Amino acid sequence: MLTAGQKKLLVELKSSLAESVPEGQISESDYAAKGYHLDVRLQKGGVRRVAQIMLDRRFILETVTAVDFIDSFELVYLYSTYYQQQVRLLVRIRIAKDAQPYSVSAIYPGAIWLEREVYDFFGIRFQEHPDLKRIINPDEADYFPLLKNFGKTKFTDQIDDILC
Amino acid sequence: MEVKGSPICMPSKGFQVESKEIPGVVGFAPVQDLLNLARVNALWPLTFGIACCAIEMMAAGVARFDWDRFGIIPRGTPRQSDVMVVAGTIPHKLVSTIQTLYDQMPAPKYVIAMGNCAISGGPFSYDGQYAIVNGADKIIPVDVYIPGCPPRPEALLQGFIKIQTKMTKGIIDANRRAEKAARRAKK
Amino acid sequence: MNITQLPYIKDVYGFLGSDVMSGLVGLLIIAALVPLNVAFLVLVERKVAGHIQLRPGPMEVGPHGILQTLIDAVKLLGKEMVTPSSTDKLLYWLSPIIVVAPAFVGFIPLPFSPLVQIKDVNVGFLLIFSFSSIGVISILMGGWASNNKYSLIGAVRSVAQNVAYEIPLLLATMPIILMTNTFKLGEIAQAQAQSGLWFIFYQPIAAIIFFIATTAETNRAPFDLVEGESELVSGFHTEYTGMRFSLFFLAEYTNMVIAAALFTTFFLGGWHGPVLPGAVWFFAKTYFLLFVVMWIRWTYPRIRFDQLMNFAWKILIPIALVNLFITAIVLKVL
Amino acid sequence: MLNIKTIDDATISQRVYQLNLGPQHPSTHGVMHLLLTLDGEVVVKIEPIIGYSHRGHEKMAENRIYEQFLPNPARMDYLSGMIFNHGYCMAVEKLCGIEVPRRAEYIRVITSELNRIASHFIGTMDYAMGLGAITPFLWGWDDRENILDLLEMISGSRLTYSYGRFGGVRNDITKEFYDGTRKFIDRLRSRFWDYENLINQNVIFIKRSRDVGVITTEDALAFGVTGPTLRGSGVKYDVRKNEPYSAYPEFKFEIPTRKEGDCLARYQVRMAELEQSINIIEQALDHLPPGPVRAKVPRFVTPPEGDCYVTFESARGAAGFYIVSDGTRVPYRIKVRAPSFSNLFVLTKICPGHFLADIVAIFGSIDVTVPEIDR
Repeated sequence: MLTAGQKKLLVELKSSLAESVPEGQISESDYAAKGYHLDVRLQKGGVRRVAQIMLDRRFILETVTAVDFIDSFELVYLYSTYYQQQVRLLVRIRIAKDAQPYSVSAIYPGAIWLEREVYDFFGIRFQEHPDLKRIINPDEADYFPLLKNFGKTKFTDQIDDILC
Repeated sequence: MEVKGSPICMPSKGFQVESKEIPGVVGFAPVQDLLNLARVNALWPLTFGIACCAIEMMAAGVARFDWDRFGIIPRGTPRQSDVMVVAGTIPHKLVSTIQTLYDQMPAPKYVIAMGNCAISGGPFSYDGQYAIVNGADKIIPVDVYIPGCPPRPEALLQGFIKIQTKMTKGIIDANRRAEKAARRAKK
Repeated sequence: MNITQLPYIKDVYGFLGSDVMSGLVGLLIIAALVPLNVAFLVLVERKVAGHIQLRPGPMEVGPHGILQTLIDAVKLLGKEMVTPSSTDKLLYWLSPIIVVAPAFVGFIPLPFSPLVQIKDVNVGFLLIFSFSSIGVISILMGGWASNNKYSLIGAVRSVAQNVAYEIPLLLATMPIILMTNTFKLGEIAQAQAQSGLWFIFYQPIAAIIFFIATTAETNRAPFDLVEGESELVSGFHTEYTGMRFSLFFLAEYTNMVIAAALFTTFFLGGWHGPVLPGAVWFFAKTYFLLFVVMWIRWTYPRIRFDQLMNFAWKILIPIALVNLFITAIVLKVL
Repeated sequence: MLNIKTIDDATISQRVYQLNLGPQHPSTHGVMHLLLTLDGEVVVKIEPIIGYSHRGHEKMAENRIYEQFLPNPARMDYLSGMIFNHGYCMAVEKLCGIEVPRRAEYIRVITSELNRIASHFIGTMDYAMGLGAITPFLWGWDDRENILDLLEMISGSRLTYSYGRFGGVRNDITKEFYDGTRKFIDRLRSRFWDYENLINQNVIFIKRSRDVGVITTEDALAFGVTGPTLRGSGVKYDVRKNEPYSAYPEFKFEIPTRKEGDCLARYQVRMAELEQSINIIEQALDHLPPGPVRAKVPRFVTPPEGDCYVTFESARGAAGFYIVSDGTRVPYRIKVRAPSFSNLFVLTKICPGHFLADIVAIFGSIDVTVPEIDR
């Protein structure tokens, strides 16, 4: 039940994203079930190119976060706009555990803190970030808490003992 | 068990304050009592709210549960406050701040650990927890614990009253003297 | 006129009736009156604040919380006198003492009633203002000595504020001096009693400026930037504990009483009143003014520092000058 | 405002000193540490240091089943605890595809709007207290206590609610709650006249708030600012209207905005939102549908593999839950989008050039809750 304006914007977005990030797979997802309209999966890079397109279309960068899939990280960027139609876009990129992605803080100043938080919890170092240091955990902390191998994480096979 | 009419925060029947005689305590009783009475009726807490319990502490200072009736004025600086109400969770980043604040407070000072987080880490303490200290008594000596998450403002007021009963019976000073004597004896 | 100037006193009591003795008795009365006054005022302030904020205020100590301030004082006496190591010891120790001294001196020339006046100093009005600026020096000393950034900002603000508001204060009282051409407060009150018309009707603008300037002078109400809790933690007395902190408190409330008493002497006819004896009228007017100051404190937020300065230099002083100018012309013509 | 650019760097370095509006300060609404670099009383640089009430919510989520994580959202933003609680339930319902009965949706809207009113009372009156007026703070709390009584009647707690469940709410609202809310709404309408006289037309309040801390729409866009702080700068963005969720499409209400973008505009937006919330509650109470309060849901939900993002309008802005599930009963990753996190960072852009007293005002007008920032 997308409105006409949203459909037009989505089509235009897909076209501009496709020609700027050719190797990315752009798929439309069901907003009712997923909460976002477009799911952009990038392969090698292009995070900053996508960010530049988003800024030109007056999207805001809602969150930058990461998910630790044991062998690799998945960086997730969420863009949404409120100027024209209400559209939300989820950009994901799989990076190796020791990869150093580029920071989008040059385009979105708000990303400075968001990326510092990702570094603080996952240890992902962003290149060209103005001052990449810990933001929430104590500065002298040497651990990255949200990694799956840090501390006690209940994996799927240990469900029984948490049945309290 | 059918509880009719007894207000929720009345202490259970088994609660008695045992004031056994502490040997070797020499004090000028009347002056000490007058000073204790004065300290009891003018407890100035340090406004140091960390999390949700801070909102209930503010609620205790507001028109409905007004703690000004007991002569309690919240003071901004540790220099002029008697009671430090640790209201909320204590992360590692805050430990040094709490300790410096506690040291800056002048001599007859007391601490109220308000809420489960300040007593034992509350809902956030589990074996994989990396961020918080499990309880305020691990970093500063605590006199009164107020359970609840967050405790109701009346519970905080009862905490203040409990500290008042402790102060007027001199138990806190006696305990501290007994500890000092024990430490000296051990040395 | 003073009770000791009655003719028969000197020869009947000999030395007992001499000026020196009356001065001593007067100082004793001040030493008793001032702390009692402050204790009462602090309690009234907390009660007024409570009732404005829909809550009862102190209730537990004594009947209806009357002894609350007494208990506060005893508790503060019992507190440890912390002297932080990084402070400038001498200034830190001296500043609370110097802040209280001028507050006591201010009571000498105040004409409580035709007979009751400690010493009708012939430069009474100048005496009070000059001593009040000594109080500012001690605040600066206290703020500087406690080696704490917040208190330094508070102290520097208090100096700028008092300098800015001393001028409109004096300019506002000049028309009164022109009208009664005397500095003696007793005679000013006497002039209003004889003419029956209080000076507030002659000089409404001067009265308003005087009231605003004294509220700012005593760091009260919307001008309490020196001890602004929400910005500077506790302003200049952040590092003071126990009895030293209460001395600052004592000085602040005494200055408030002197300011209100001056307003009643200059504009509300001092002890002049129809039926009741003089002193009752004097204290009634003074305490009503103090209630107004407290009432303002609990309704208005604090103004910013540059607004404070602009208000004094750009608005109050020009108006005070114009008012003085007009009074001079009118007096010349009449 | 003093123009910082005119002072060249050489002189700045001598006259500048650092002041800690430290973790413990009367007007930092919790343990927020603002490291100010001051030149005299004018702020040259401001750096908020956070993390003083970090409790590791997201790490806890990874070793608890979905039901066990229910109490946590309310403890993140405890001023709008009910809204966060319902938000988390909505996120899991969207993930598992659970259908919520209409009566439960209405009850969720009523309790969320009551909680929003209570949170705005603290936001606005704490701002007024930052300026030095203490009486409005106590008047605002007086009204807030009535709301807390109402919400305590049905949910049992005053601040940190666990009233929402997957598929609806814990229990139905009682007749007492229904009449209590009606009475409360009438009383609140009569109280607006008091606030109008005490604060809104207070000359000093206006002079202290006008043209202080102006956030332009460009800054708001670049920093991801949402909520009343954004609506104060003239952008009409409210998740309840732009991305209608729960039962909000069935109610008629407008989104108050102001163009100036200064502290006063943000204050007026919050006060205007009180009236809108009352309208919503009244409409919801009038058309409260009968029916069950909770859908048939298995005792432990097991969402399918995949991820989903749900956003909702908390009192501070567009909050959101991004849940990644690996098909088991333990969430693989829960990311909470805290609106205060982005709203706070805009301070570094707008504060230089203001006075120390303004910093307290701007920080109060942005109305952040610290545990929501630190999570």
